Amino acid sequence: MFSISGIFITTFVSGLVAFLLHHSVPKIRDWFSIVIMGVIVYAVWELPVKANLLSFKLANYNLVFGNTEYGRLFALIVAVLGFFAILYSKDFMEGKPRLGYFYMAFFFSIGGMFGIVYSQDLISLFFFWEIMTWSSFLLVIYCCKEAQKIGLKYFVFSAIGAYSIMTAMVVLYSSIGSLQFADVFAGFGKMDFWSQLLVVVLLLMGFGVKSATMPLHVWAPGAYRITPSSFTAIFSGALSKMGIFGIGLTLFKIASATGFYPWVQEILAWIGALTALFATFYAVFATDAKTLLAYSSIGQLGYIVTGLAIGTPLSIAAALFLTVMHAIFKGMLFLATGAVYYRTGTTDMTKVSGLIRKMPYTFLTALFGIITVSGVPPLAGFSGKWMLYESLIQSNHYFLVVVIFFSSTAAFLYLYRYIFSLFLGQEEKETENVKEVPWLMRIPMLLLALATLVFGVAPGLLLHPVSAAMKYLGDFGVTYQTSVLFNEWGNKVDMLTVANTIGVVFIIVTIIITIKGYRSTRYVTTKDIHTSGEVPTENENLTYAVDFYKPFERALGSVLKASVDKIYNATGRILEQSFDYLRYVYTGNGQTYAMYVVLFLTILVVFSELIFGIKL
Amino acid sequence: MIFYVTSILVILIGIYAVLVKKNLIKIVIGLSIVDSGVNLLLISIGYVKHGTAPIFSRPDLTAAQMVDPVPQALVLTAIVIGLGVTAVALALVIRLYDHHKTMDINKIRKLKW
Amino acid sequence: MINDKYANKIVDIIQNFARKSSLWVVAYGTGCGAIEIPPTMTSRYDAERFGIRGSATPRQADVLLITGYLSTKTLKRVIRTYEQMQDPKYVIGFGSCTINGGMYWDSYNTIKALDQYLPVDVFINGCMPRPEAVISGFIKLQELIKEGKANGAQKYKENLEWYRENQRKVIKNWKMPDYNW
Amino acid sequence: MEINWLKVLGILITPVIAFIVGVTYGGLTRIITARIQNRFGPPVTQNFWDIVKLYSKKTNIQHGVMQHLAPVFAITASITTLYFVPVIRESTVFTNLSFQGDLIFLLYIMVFGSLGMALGVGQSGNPNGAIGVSRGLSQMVGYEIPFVLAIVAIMIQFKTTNLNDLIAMQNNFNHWIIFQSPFAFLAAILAFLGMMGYAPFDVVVAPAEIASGPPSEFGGKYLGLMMTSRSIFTFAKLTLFTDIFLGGAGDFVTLVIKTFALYMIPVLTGIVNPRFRTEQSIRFFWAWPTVFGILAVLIVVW
Amino acid sequence: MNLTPVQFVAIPLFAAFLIPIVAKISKEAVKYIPGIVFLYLAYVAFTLFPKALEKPIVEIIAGFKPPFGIVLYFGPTAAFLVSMVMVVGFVIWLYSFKFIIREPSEKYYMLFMMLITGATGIMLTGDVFNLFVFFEITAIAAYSLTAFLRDKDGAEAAFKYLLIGSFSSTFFLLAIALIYSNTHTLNMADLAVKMQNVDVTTKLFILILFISGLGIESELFPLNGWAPDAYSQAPTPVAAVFAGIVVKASLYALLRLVFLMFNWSEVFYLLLVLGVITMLVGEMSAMRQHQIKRMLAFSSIGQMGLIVIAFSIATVPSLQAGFFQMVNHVLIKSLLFFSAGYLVFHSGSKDISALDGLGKEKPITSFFFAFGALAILGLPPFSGFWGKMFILMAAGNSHLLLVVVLILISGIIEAVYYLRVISRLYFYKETTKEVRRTPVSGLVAMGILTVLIIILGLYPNTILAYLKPAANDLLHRTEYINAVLGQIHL
Repeated sequence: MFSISGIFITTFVSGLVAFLLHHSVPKIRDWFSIVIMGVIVYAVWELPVKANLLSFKLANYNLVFGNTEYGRLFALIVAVLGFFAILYSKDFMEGKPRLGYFYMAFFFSIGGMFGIVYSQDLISLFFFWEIMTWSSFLLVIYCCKEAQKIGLKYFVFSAIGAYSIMTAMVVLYSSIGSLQFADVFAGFGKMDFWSQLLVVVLLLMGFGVKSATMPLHVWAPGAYRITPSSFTAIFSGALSKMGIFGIGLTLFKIASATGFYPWVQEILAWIGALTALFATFYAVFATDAKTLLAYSSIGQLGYIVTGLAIGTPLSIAAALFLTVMHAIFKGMLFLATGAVYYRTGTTDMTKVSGLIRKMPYTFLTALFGIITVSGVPPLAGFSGKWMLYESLIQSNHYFLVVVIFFSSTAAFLYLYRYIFSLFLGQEEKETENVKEVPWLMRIPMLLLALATLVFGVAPGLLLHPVSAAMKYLGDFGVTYQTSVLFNEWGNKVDMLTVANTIGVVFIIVTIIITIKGYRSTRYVTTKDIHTSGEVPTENENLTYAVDFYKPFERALGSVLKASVDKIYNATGRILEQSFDYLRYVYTGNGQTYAMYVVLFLTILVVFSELIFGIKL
Repeated sequence: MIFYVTSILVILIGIYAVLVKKNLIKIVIGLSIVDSGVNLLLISIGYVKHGTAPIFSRPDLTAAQMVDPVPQALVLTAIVIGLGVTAVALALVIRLYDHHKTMDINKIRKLKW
Repeated sequence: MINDKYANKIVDIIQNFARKSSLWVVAYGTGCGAIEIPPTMTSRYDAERFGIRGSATPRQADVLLITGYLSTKTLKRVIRTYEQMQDPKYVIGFGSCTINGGMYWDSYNTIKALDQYLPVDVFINGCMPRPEAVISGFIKLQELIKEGKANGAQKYKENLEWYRENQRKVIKNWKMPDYNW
Repeated sequence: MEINWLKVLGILITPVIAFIVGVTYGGLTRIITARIQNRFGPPVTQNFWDIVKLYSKKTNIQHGVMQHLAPVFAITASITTLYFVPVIRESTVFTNLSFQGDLIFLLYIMVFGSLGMALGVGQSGNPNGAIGVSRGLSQMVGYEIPFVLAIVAIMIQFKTTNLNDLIAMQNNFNHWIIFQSPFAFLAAILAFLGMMGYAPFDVVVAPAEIASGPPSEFGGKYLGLMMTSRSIFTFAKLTLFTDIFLGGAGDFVTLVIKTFALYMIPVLTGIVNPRFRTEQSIRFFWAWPTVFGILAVLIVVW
Repeated sequence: MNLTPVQFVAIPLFAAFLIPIVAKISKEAVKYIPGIVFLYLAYVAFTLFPKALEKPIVEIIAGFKPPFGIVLYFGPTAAFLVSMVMVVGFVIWLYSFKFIIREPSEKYYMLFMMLITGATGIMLTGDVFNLFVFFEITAIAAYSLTAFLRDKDGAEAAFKYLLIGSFSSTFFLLAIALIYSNTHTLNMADLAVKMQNVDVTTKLFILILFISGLGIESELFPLNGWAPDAYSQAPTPVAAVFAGIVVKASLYALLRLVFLMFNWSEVFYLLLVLGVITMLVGEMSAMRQHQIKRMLAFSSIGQMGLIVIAFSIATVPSLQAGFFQMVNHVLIKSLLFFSAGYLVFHSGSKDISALDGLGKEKPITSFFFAFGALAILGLPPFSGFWGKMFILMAAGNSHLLLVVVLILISGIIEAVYYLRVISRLYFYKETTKEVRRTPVSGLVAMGILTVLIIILGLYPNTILAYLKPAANDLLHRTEYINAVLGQIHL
């Protein structure tokens, strides 16, 4: 019943059907998509775990698809997040143009991701990788004219990534003769050193583009900002995880037998950590909420990359745990930002403020989101961070842990700014009539928020599939109980005790402070604040939103000025300019062309010895 | 040998005309000269000194005494083709002159880059 | 619930003692008297002995000190500051200007009698009152608080209409939000 | 499940003790400050009466639910931190829950309160408050580096992340980490200055600049709760530092001596110093304290 | 009637001469003649295909046995290419049906049929001089078609084409002269045998002449000055004909001659370098083009470079890949030219900047263009993906990693300029103009191509099975020689 081909066909065909429905009966288009996504979630859940579920020969290559525990983890992320996003899309996307196109690209990218996680050979992985790339590209350029440049950048970088993978595949195929995972894993060790190194570097580069690892991240902020929020949740939550998926495969299934493996690990870990650090800095100074979240995503993915690169059982567990968590909380945050956009029409943090009383549910989601991102207990972000730090310390990466910790602390800055600028602060007149978003948009957000709480109290629930996935990656075992985390020195954190303590204290104190002086406590508006006796007028701007972290910026000084983006842009410009000069070869004069012909002939004749080795 | 040298010279003269002359008609003439040069070369390949036409007009003729008939056939075809090309070229030149009112190839450079 | 009355009384005594021994002054220097505050607070006279401390915002303050003459323009700000303070709150009129206008008795733009606009608990005489006088004024206030008699805020609440009328008379562009008790 | 009533007792009274000690320390601080400034100073109970007065305010205002909950977040964090720090070494009553958590957990739970406070401040809508939060968070980024370096150095050196293990290893005077790893202590104590927020690192509350910053819209019971939380938190932090660097305490007298000695470092520094600007403060932490931290780690590694 | 390969040459030629006569009677009827011809010939091609796979069909014209007579060689390669030409020709005819509205349309169809005659002749003939003749037929038809619109630019483009084309034929003829003077034979199979005895210098000179001559029509880099002009100024279906038929035919001729006579590794190396340069120059020049058809022309040059690379690697998989990419290029570039034709037609300007907002105005045509663009970038599940993949894998197997990288880089450049056009079509301007329809015949033509692209993309095995014999046929000359001359041991 639930076969892999079934999942593929359902996804891709419903993409087309949704497109057609949009042009015939647009009313049922949304519900159709929701139902289909629901079915797909169920199918992914029920799909048996088996390494070879479907294989056939296409174009001289054996294509194999199978469901591994590792792939299943990612497939579930994609499916569940996809379901939530599509549930959210119904109201969010209502009335926007080109909805058929939107749904089609949406389903195609989801299908592409399924293909990636289920593929058991590099050809089909690459095949679906490209499908995912172009369909997500279509969604990046979906909105407007401004998106075009960003989309192009996204595509170019994706292409660079994909083509690195392709080159690696070419090298692998020429030395192993097969691209099935089983053969590649087995045959990789027999290749010569330089090919091995080349393949590993190319693969990491290719997957690193999708996981927005510096210095290949420059596409991400723009692309995340410009896509419709319901897809950005997927984009950041699931699509970027495909890079992580690939890095995991590369490190543990392909490269682990090589001699340079520790070096690769070390360098990659540092790249991840520096990604986290710089992305956090950029996030702190972003003014657009979605740009901020985009940089935050880059940073979080940096942690995951570091975790994977370290390669101890605990760090892998941390990385995979954070992978799931990142999908959840970045999904939440992007959905919440989308909700703000839905009601106010902007995500510029200097323009919106004080939405908490108008959009309490959205605020709640955002609050849970930022607590999870920041890794503060008792929500689930903590468990992941804890495991990451412990594993880093115990594998003697002293300075790495400091860098990670530092960026994690700096993350508080942008997280606070995010929630402060959008939801807290002055209630402005422009947002007077803002209402909470419809229920269909609230439900996904709130469910995700609930998940962070559940996994926070009982990280073991999530560690169960994670450790199963780790079994696929290698002989990694990690100790855990439903709510207790252990590090490799045997120290532990009991999340249940923590949650209980925090919960009990919090509730008791809340009750006390609410009852005490309940009647005498009154609510005043945010205009009624201490302003040295002055009465603020309606138009007076009392929100502190511009240059929020100016002192920090001054403290950082010139660190911020370094930008790879500028280098890339300059390179692009110079290349394009030189291409422009190149085409002046075609002068438009027939005689010149004829001259080229004669010259070509002459050169061949004159240099015949050089070219053919025969003297004429 | 003289045939070869002459024909190559003719070809080179034609190419010179095509590459250097600015007038469209001269270029077309150049093309024709090149054609003629090539035809000359072809003919001279099949030429046998003091040979006769490749027809068994006398019973004592052997194949060695006749010139090679194949190049002649080729040249016939080539001449026809050359004629066709020249015709098309001249037609185009007329058309170009209609549009541009000039015969200078340097001034007919709207399509470039 | 043995004896509500006594229990309340004990609580009242403790609360009043606490209020008395912790007087946070919102620093609002209206007139020339503000210059007397620094010596009062610093080492020579050290008002902190009595639990008197400055506070930056009216939200946390207990005492509003009107240090000297009060122009009509400043009055509006003072009223707002006073209304932003949390109950129980006290006003100390500082110097003769707050009592009868002092040397500004015929000025067109200062107010003459502060207690027409705000409920003053304690007036401190002098032009200027020396720090000793200021401290004695505070001690007087503390005594009143201890006895539960410093109920200026209560008075203000009850006679709000009257105070408002007076305030509106002097303040021309009255654009104040309503004070919802 | 068998309930250890001694533990329950400890859980109930530890916050009370912490509060009393914290409040008393606060009073003492004010007296000491006054004496240094050639004043008499308030009575030692002054902070206590301040808090009682704040609780007994007749009216309170709030700008919304987050402001209402902000002090609750703060005190939750303080009390939870306290529970996970062993107050008295090897005592059943006063080790509370410290076996259930470790140092990294403590690092994070300590932020919980600040985060909650920051949210409340945000909702109060006062720009001064937001500026204060911005400064506070920036400064936190500053002092977190040396602190983490110090903690990492210690964790690597003793191969544990649990405080009880750390204390157990410092069973003798000359095993105290302050002597074993002096650079870690230096880094940590400099970070501690920033954490406590006394001058020269008091950019957050800076009363004359930004009207006391974050708490500027808090009054009455909310401010009272915040002050309570601060007292408890001070004690918790002091105990934590004592546990890490001074070998913990076997009884309350030792605890009080050690914590008071530690406490005096920021207080005395604060009295004699003016205020940094935020960026100066951040840069200060990134200069020498970080170098000390790196030295500490390097020494451990070799 | 007996189905023989000669029909591929004879019937179009016949049709070409029939058309002016029929035009006297009915102008409408003329339009249908090419369609019928293509349908019939496609039928013939597909019927003969399996036979050709079993054993190459060698047809002797006028009863002279080779090497004296003229032969038509219908091997797997030729069968494959001819079938491709017939299918594409049919689609192009379908598209022209409503597109060529300019009179005299019968001349268009006549020239078109002439061109097809020449192209199939090039693919089938086993005689070098015949090759030349067919080559010239193709060329003259192509010059005329370029100038078919009788406008200023068309004439200019056609003249340049003619100028360079004449060089091409001159070189070719010179080469034939040299060959004949040295071997006294013109049969290609016979030549392959006899050329071995010719001294190496002469051989080299012949080779150089061939490469220069045929390279001009195959759009190799320094020789392709005519291509952008001709593509952009010829009527749209003609551009598709150039990209899909003329260029492919001449490339086939070049490859056939090289594989038969000059089987040296240096030649392939030279071709590889030329291919890479052509590809890069083509793609780079296309980047900043202002006119859409010119951009497509340069893209076409780039694609030809890619195909030349594939062939010059000269292994069975690489030839297979080259053929596959040929098919891709024919299908996709025709689709792009077709859709661009209507877009240009409706926007009234050849400039890319005039395309803003046409996505709304002409949804279906724009969709086809976008589809083609995605396909030509080598994105799955379109056929371009497999073509590129096969070439890369083949290059990798021959350890040409640098070539792989360069191909991929050119792919990125390609992406940039194609996606810019898509952006312009859909996102630059929100027009509210009403939808303007494209004629059904055009849509059907594009639809057929689209379906073929998808089918090949999802299931490349469809034609892959036929490509291997084709590759073998081209790569191993022994079979060719044996088939034509009987068993001769080299």
